Amino acid sequence: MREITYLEAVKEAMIQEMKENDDVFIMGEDIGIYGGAFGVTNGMFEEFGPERVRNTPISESAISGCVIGAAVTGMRPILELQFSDFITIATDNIANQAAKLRYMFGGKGKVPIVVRTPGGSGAGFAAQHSQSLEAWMTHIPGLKVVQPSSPYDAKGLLKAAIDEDNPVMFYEHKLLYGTREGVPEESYTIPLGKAETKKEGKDLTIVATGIMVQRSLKAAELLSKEGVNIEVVDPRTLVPLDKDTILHSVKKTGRVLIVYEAVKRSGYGAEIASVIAESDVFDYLDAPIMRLGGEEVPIPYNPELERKAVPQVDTIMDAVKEMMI
Amino acid sequence: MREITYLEAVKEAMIQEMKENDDVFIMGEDIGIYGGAFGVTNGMFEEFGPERVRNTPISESAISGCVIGAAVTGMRPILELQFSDFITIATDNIANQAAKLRYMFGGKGKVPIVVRTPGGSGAGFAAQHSQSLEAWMTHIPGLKVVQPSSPYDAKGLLKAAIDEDNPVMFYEHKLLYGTREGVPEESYTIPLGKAETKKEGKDLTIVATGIMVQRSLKAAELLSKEGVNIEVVDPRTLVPLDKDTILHSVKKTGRVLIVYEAVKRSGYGAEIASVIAESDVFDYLDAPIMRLGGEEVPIPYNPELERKAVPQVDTIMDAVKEMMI
Amino acid sequence: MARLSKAIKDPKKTLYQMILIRSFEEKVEQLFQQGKIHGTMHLCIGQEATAVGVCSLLDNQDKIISTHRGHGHCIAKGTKVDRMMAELLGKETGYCKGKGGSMHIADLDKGNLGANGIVAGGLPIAVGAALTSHMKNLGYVVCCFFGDGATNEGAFHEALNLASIWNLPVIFFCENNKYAMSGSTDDMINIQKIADRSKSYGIPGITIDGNNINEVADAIDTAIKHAKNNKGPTLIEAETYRWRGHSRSDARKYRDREEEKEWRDNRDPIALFIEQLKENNILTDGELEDIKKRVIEEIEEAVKFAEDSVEPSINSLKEDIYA
Amino acid sequence: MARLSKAIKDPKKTLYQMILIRSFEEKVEQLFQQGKIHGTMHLCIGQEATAVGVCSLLDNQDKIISTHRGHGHCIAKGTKVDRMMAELLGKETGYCKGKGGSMHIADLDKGNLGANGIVAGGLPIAVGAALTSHMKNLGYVVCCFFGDGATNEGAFHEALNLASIWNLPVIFFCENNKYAMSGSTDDMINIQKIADRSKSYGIPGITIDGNNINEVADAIDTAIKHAKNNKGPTLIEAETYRWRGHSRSDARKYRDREEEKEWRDNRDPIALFIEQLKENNILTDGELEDIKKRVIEEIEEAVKFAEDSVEPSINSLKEDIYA
Ligand SMILES: Cc1ncc(C[n+]2csc(CCOP(=O)(O)OP(=O)(O)O)c2C)c(N)n1
Ligand SMILES: Cc1ncc(C[n+]2csc(CCOP(=O)(O)OP(=O)(O)O)c2C)c(N)n1
Ligand SMILES: [Mg+2]
Ligand SMILES: [Mg+2]
Repeated sequence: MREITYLEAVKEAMIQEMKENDDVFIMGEDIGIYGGAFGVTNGMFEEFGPERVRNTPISESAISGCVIGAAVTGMRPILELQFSDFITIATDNIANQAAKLRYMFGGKGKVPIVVRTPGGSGAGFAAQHSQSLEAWMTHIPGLKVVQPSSPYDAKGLLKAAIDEDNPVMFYEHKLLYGTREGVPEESYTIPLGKAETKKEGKDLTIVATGIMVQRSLKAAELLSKEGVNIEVVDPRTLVPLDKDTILHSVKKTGRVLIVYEAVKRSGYGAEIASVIAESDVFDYLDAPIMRLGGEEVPIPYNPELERKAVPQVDTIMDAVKEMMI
Repeated sequence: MREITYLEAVKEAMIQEMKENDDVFIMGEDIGIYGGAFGVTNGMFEEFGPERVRNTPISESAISGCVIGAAVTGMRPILELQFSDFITIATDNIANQAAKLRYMFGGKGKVPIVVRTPGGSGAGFAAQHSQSLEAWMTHIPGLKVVQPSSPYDAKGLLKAAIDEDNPVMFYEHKLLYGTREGVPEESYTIPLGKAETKKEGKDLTIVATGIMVQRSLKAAELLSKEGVNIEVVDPRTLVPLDKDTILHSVKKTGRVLIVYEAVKRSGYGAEIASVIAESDVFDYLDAPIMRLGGEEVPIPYNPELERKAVPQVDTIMDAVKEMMI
Repeated sequence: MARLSKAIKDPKKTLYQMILIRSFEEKVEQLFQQGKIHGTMHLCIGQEATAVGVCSLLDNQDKIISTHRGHGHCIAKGTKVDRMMAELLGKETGYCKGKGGSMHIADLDKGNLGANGIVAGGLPIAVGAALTSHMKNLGYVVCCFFGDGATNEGAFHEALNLASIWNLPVIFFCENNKYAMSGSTDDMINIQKIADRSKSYGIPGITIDGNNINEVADAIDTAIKHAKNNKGPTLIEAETYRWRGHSRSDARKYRDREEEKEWRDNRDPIALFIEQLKENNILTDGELEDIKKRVIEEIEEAVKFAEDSVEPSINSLKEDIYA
Repeated sequence: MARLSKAIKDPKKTLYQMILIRSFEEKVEQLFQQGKIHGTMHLCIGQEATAVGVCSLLDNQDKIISTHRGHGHCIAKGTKVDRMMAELLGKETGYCKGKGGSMHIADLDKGNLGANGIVAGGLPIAVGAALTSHMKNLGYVVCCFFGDGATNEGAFHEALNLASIWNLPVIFFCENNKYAMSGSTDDMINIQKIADRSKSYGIPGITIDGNNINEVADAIDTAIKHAKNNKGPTLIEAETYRWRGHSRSDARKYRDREEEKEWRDNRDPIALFIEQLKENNILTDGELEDIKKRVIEEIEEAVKFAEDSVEPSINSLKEDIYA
């Protein structure tokens, strides 16, 4: 199978959906001729023109509300939010409007929007452009939340998100954009709410999200040389969460480490840990449920500090080893 | 000791601080002659005048940023955010500016602001005016988060919050405003980061926040008649969290139920549960750590549905009983 | 003799709707005082000319977006008072099955995209609804209601800018009732005419007497034509007044009784319109009585319908979240 | 003969600062290309007249708030290039101890309340800083820089409204460089002059040639007096142009090379000022050479300082969060 990057996979999913359905279009800041801050929409303006690739002013509040109005009247908009940190200006529309509209209206109206947005640190953009704030949106009933960790997943999950009749937050990762793997050319769907076991193992389960899936796989590979056999589960969608796959894995291994980039405190890893803690898996646990999340600090600019602010392959390995004692 | 309401306690703390320190002032929507949407500032405009009780236009983004600028240049502003749901429009200032300013500037500048805001359901205000979104702010390094459950605590914690040199989110509760208890007239401080054991017990620990402390105490009272002896711990501040008091209690009882009003998924109860799960208390647990949080629904308007959307005394009792089997 | 707007095609129906709104609101107030409605409510008594003046010129496929003070807009757009009343009583037969209440009534079939509990929350959504009209070439316009207070929110600014640069068929209709809860426009806005804010976006802006329904109809007529001729948005500022407090618990300390009296006695939109119709020999006393009688009956029936309706089932709590 | 602004008290120092900014930015660009600076950067080459024109008229106690494109503002407000460069290299000696980087340089001692990575994020903060001046009667003004793109954010609208109704000593200084990343003002704003947005708030608005430092100085002089005389805020729109792309990875597909050439060749703010000074016999060729030499030395020293400085300790990761 041909290999493409995560970035290309995201783009391809959008292009295929836009070709298939006239109601699908994309709007966002600098997504036109500029191709988007990270280049994801590069070439789409040329292909689909200014009506369906709508370059917007810098006004996150207007554009995040605009997609709602368009969706409820029959369109299926994709919004590219330039950095996931800017959700702070779009929060009202996403959490108070899009998520609740149908419920408030007693089951009338649908809001099929996808908000694509890159999160994460590691690019040297400092505190206001490097956060992983997906936990916020997982707290809001009415939203679905997706966080793909690979090109293959990104394409299939984005198609599912665009096909979805509900608002979906779709968290991409700046550092993943350049990663490559085999991705089918034709359109395919990965259903929302299905986790994937990225690597089988028997000694310990790592539940990892986003870029931490890749780092955990790397850690697992290195650990296997030391005789530790790790299973890596990627929820892929945070809401709805595939509890079964996670619990099943933990039952098998008896140990679980949850790895996520977001600030540890109140990150989505806390929800995953809690779901495990309150389940019947409790009786199978050989060690406390552990989390490895981002430090409780804003993301610093200095590259070495920035690296230390979130889990890396070595810190994942350390955490596993500590649990295996 | 004279009894006053939670609302009066909050007001008294503000008045005492404003008398003591000219740098302290309050701003917010309709806090002037109107006295605030819930009447908390009633009479303060008359007492302190329009310069120190600043009525603002409806512009949460301007006012939440304005307090930051005032704070960093030497004032100690209190912002009343009319409903805690409107944090959605102030998120950028709180999470991206106030919380991070000092860190981004390498340890320069302080942002002594207190954002007071009422959360919670039960008043018939429906989906956009009834949320409990405190978990969002607990995720952001640089903020402190306080959630008083009684008049006495409200007064002492608010003084501590105003004296604090860092941004503090101070979550009040609409339904608590009318509750009364003995509160000293003189000014006093309850340090941030200190939990309180509101009731001693030996069979099970309830860690409850906000209004759920009162409901849990009521449930504990009723359960004691059935021979179940509950300990109720109120963290009072969510950030920093007094882990010691919580863990100590859970070690003693061997069982823990975490009760909170916010939507269960990704609410702060998940963080509390995780902190317990990953601690050495693990070995003392006789039952899985359980959470009782709000249902995964927007808050509905119908009073009976609204009641069912969040934990009540009866559902707390049910949850305890299930854990005691 | 008072000039009647040519845009008002059916003056008696128009009057009837204004009276229906007033009676609805008075009944809601009463039920609230009797403890039959809980939560809060924002009455539009005194502002009936804007709601009716606007909506009477809109087609069924044209859309509105309303506010927390939205009962009048709903009724004027054709939403039925019985199911509205049922919603206020939290009943299953309500427009939102009892889940939304006063601040969230919507009737998508009638082009009513809903009230909104967030001040200025509706404006960006209205722009999006207009975008659909444009992209799918549907030919409808969207009229977005909001208050004077909402014009100080950032969402107002961003929405008008976006609608302007994309030249969308949306009408921004500001009901300037001089107060946003307690904040008066005099204190909160440093210009005389909110309509002048249109100048930041290069769109037409006009200030009208919102209690004279003829002015409302004329202005909205022009704005609709403007939008339907692909000329983009308009900002209309209609000066009006809410007779009641902001919501249930408002002692109205921020304004004086003289001012209230002036608006009630001399600028009542319904009394003014009746006078104009009579002057123009369009309405007889008998017809007026008939209208009033019909309204009273309709409201009584609505209350009966609402009171007789069942509460939503507890199971419904977890329904209607996802499509 | 070109008119020089009387408000510019020390023309040679002014010119020196402009050249210092240009050289700083050119050096930053070079270091970036060499991989010595990571992350991103937004250069203000071509916009030196606004930064220097504004700040040269501010006292030490007057405050500025800057943007993502903020190096020029910093330097003009007296922040030292060595510690700035150290910050860009992420060093412990940097203004933010390596934690902030280009987008967050602040120097509170010099009245520089910091750059901001959020477009329009600085405006409400500036209003608050002006509120302190007002409440404590400190007599300082706050000048808030922002771009044309920022004027489409809600925060712009809300901040100007609040500053206006409270009559605060703040100057809103818009550097209109025709583009916000890729969005041109022609596409994103439907009026000719951003300064006209002042009309929504009842404050003075003026559009000037931001590449003519004399116009900048005159406008800011008037605005400072206005503010210090308790007359409230002013909106100044300064037309200018960024010579480089928005940030490191910008192919500038959204604008044409002719336009770039025109601004570079005929509207270079430094060249224009030099010409004016020479015409007025204030600057000799020798003096100009001296200035350039001094600047080169200063920049070289700054780079050396930065490169010689140590990295922040790993422990510092968790420091400086709470006061
Ligand atoms: C974002 C937000 N801020 C504050 C409120 C509280 N609130 C509800 S209505 C209102 C006043 C609105 O004033 P205006 O826009 O003039 O409408 P009016 O009530 O006069 O019809 C306020 C402050 C809210 N609902 N949403
Ligand atoms: C709220 C927000 N939205 C988007 C961005 C991304 N961004 C950074 S600078 C910029 C363009 C700003 O344009 P303008 O205000 O004109 O300033 P200029 O870059 O031209 O100096 C954008 C879109 C951001 N940093 N913050
Ligand atoms: Mg109003
Ligand atoms: Mg610009």
